[in-house]
Amino acid sequence: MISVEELDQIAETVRTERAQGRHQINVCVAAGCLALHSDTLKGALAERAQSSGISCQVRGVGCMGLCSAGPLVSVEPGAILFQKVKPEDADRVLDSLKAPPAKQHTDLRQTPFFKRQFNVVLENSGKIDPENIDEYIAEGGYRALFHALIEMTPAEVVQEVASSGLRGRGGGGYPTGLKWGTVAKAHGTIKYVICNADEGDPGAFMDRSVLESDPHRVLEGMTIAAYAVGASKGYIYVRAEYPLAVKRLERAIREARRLGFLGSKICGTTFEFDIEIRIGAGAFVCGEETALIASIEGMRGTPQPRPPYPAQSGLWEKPTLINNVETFANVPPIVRRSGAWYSAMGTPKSKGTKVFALTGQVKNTGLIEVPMGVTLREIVFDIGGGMPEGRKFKAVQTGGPSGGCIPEQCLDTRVDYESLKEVGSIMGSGGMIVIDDTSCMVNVARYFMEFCMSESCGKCIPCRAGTAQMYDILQRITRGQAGERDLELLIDLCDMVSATSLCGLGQTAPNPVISTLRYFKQEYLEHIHAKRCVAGECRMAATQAARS
Amino acid sequence: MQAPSRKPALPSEDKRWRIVNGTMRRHGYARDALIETLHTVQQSFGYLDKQSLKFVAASLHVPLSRAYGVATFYHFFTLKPPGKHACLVCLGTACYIKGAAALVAQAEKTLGIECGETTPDLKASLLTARCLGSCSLAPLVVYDGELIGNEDAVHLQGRLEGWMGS
Amino acid sequence: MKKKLATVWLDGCSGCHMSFLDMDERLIDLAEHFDLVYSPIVDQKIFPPDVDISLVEGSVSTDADEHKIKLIRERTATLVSLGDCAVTGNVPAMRNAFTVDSILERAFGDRPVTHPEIFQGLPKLLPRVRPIHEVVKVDVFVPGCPPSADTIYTLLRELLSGGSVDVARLTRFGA
Amino acid sequence: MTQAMEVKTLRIDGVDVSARADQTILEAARENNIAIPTLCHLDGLSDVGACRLCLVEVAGTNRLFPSCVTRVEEGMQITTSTDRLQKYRRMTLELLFAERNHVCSVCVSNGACELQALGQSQGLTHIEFPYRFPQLPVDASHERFTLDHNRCILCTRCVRVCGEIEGAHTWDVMGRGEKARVITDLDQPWGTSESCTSCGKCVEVCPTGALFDKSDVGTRARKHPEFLTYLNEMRGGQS
Repeated sequence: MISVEELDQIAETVRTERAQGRHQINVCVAAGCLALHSDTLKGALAERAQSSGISCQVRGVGCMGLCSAGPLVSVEPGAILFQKVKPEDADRVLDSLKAPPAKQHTDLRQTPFFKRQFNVVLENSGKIDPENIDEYIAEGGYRALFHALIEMTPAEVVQEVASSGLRGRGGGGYPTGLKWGTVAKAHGTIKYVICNADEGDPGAFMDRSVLESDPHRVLEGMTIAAYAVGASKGYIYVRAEYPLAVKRLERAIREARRLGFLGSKICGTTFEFDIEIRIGAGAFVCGEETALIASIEGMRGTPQPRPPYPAQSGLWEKPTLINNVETFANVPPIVRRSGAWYSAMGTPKSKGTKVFALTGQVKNTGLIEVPMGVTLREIVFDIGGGMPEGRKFKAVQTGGPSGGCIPEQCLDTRVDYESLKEVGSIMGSGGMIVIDDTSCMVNVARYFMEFCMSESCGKCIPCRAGTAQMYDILQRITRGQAGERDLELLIDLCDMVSATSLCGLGQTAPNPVISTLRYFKQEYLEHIHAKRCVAGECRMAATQAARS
Repeated sequence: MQAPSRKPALPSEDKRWRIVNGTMRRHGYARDALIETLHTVQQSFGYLDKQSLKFVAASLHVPLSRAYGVATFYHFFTLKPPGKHACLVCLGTACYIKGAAALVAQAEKTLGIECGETTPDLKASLLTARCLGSCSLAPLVVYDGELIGNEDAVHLQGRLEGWMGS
Repeated sequence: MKKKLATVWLDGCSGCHMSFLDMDERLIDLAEHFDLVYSPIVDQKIFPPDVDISLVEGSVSTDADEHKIKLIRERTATLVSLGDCAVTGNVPAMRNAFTVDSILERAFGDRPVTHPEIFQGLPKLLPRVRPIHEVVKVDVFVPGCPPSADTIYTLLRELLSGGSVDVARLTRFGA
Repeated sequence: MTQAMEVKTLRIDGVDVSARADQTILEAARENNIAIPTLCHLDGLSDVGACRLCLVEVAGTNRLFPSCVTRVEEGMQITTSTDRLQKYRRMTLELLFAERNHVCSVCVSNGACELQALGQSQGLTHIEFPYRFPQLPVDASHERFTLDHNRCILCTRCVRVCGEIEGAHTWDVMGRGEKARVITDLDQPWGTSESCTSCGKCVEVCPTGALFDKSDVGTRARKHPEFLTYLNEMRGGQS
């Protein structure tokens, strides 16, 4: 068990080491750069440094954000960032410790990609070694937990989170404080906290990055939540596709237990809480709360009708708090600094910052964090650097299979829950995919419908059979086999499936169709009447008889 | 109330069954350990066959049909033995926008099988993923666990032909 | 003036026509209001223009059926899908889960063909049997296998008087 | 049941009704002779809210509520049959008819099928959606019963009755989405099932001809799910 003084001591030790003037070479070892063999690079750098007698510390750190330029290496002090570094570049990186860096390595952090961002959730990402709890502590980690457990009552913690205006970052945008309050007030002595790390939206990797780059932040957030709602057991439900995140979480949990941040008598109080990891097995629908609970219980991940809500009757029919990774990751800074500090950022209804995975046909792809309220144009054209040479912007897709495609004329839309909904998309978990004029929008709709159809659990009829019919229709349209009647049926199905499906997956499955019909109806009509795909993506079978 | 539970005997001398049993023991043979246990079976044996499903179901007191229902609900589990090599094409949105469909088509052509299948000589399996979360490297293919970003059809074909020739 | 009535037999068992004939003495009543201008039970070989009501039995299974139903649609004011084969595909559509080749092989594969020329000019099976409304627009649907004589009579009387027919009250799939 | 169960008053289709606080909208409606179509619901089994036919409108929200699992609340104003609801119900049924191969004319349950009857009562005369014609097997391996996947609508009544009433849990659902199918044990031929007691409850509760008794072939097989209410009463459960 650890005291505040010892916490200070750990932080001090880390800082002293850093202050000794030794350079630090930080190599990104999050999944993106790791896939480009940054672990080999890290080894090469360490080896070269040793053999040439250069005194420096080579560390693996979490995601630095600009994944398209990976593998990334940063040198501290000096905040110099090297991009696309190969093992044979080791000498060049080490040279920069002696002399100012070569011209081609101008400080990328002064570019719009970094300057336009504001980091809360990602404040430690790319700066600390995710496999070393001391480094998290050195950045002020676990202070919030001490503060909450020793100086605040559970009700005060709920109040602080409520006053921050934080809303669920998994996509729904339900006020986090309200949810916590409901679970806190729910009857029962046994309660659970679940962290939803089943990041299922294709094109989204925010949660993965947070878990891989700063896992303790999530554990701390969950533990504070458990204290606030009165839970003693927590689960993190992680996708099986994220083995590295699982590995780092396992290590983080072990370290947190060792220092008494998990287990019994946390921070010297009577509070008890522990966390278990549950690995998903590949089912998008398990991102839905009740399906996720069924999956933790070892069952098929089929959703249940709500009410009762998990806050009243969730895991094993006990009151259960479910938040996603990014939501929990926001909690420590809110408790540490105050809800008022957090709510000063963002728009009147959407507070704080949001992490996005910016990908697709845009120059700078990677992970970004911006204050709520920036426009999509700023994200795509300033931070993202606009389109690659010769490409023309067509739409930006947000919200994954539950979201929509936002066209050029709506690019000045501000990023907040309500504004994105108004233009026919949703905030979602944070996937943001830029689409250019080589993509057919009907085909994009077909892609998402295929996704929903095969991810439908099959329990309720509208989602199971409705998405299959919608997919068939979209398939006929992209093949030039559809008639006017098909379009009418498609529109009817959009309405019916969203109004009658049992869970969020079905209710939002028509969204990609609805939004592309809203902004790109001409493309649908051209496929149907002229048997023509303006993007040149669809192969038309003109001879097939169309339905009357 | 459950009667004192009898545990079925391990199906064979194979040491891997002890690993499977270890997972179940760690979870106190609770029914909710089904998915965790199936993960262990798949890690140990490469796939879930009927014998292992029967063993796990009996050990955890889960009805056979429920065990089978769970095993087939989740994409991650496979009931067929996998090939010696595995090619996994990511079909996430970013990969799709950047041409993953053409990669799938090339892989299907080269291996002569469809997604989700294994070649008859068990040399290679062709799989797809919903999203691997490395979208900046789109399109993405994983060859036997090795992640290759910005993949193109020519390189993919070469890689797969290498497997089939070996 | 009498209305022009046609009845058509596509891919079906002719049961709907049997049901039509089962109207018995009521046929005489109907004959006062209708001219039967085209039907399997009359001699007319060419589907005439300006037909008021066409009762179509059977599904669209061959290229000839498809050609025929399009012509009938052009020349008919009120097209009635009569019976389950026309409305749902019914029994003829049970082959849709299989390919045409595998069906022909199953039916004729092991028979020696002594006069292959007899196959020439036969209508070609479409890959998929379809209900009529998947090919042309249909005005009234009358499910049933077959729809009863009462149903057909009530329907024709209603159509004659220009009223709308609540078919679901009279019949259902499989009736 | 405790005697002092709270009573709620609400309005269904303009009729003032009262119901116990633990009752569902469906129960309250049926006690007052207000018909709401259902398919996956069956008196005596747990409710899953899956078929969406019993959705009703509640004043004050645009959301639709499955009446089989939604508890009554004080002052609720419920409408069970608007144009919108009727349209959705018809579409739901059409989706079912188009999903698999329902050929009423050759079905053992013709004339005794809940899907067929609902189709008629909801005014269906044809299916707008193209039929999907999947290729599905028939399992006739059991000595007394047959399972025809072509006629299965995945209501899961068989799964529930087998697990909840018979206690065998022979049935479950495998796969997901449009590929989901009911199975016995490890998706093996029914006749080889180790857990099946051949009690026939699944057959009696099946709303279509997907599960039928071989001796009923050629007849219009009536199902008798009423035994459920009786069994539950005798076991001391709620009606």
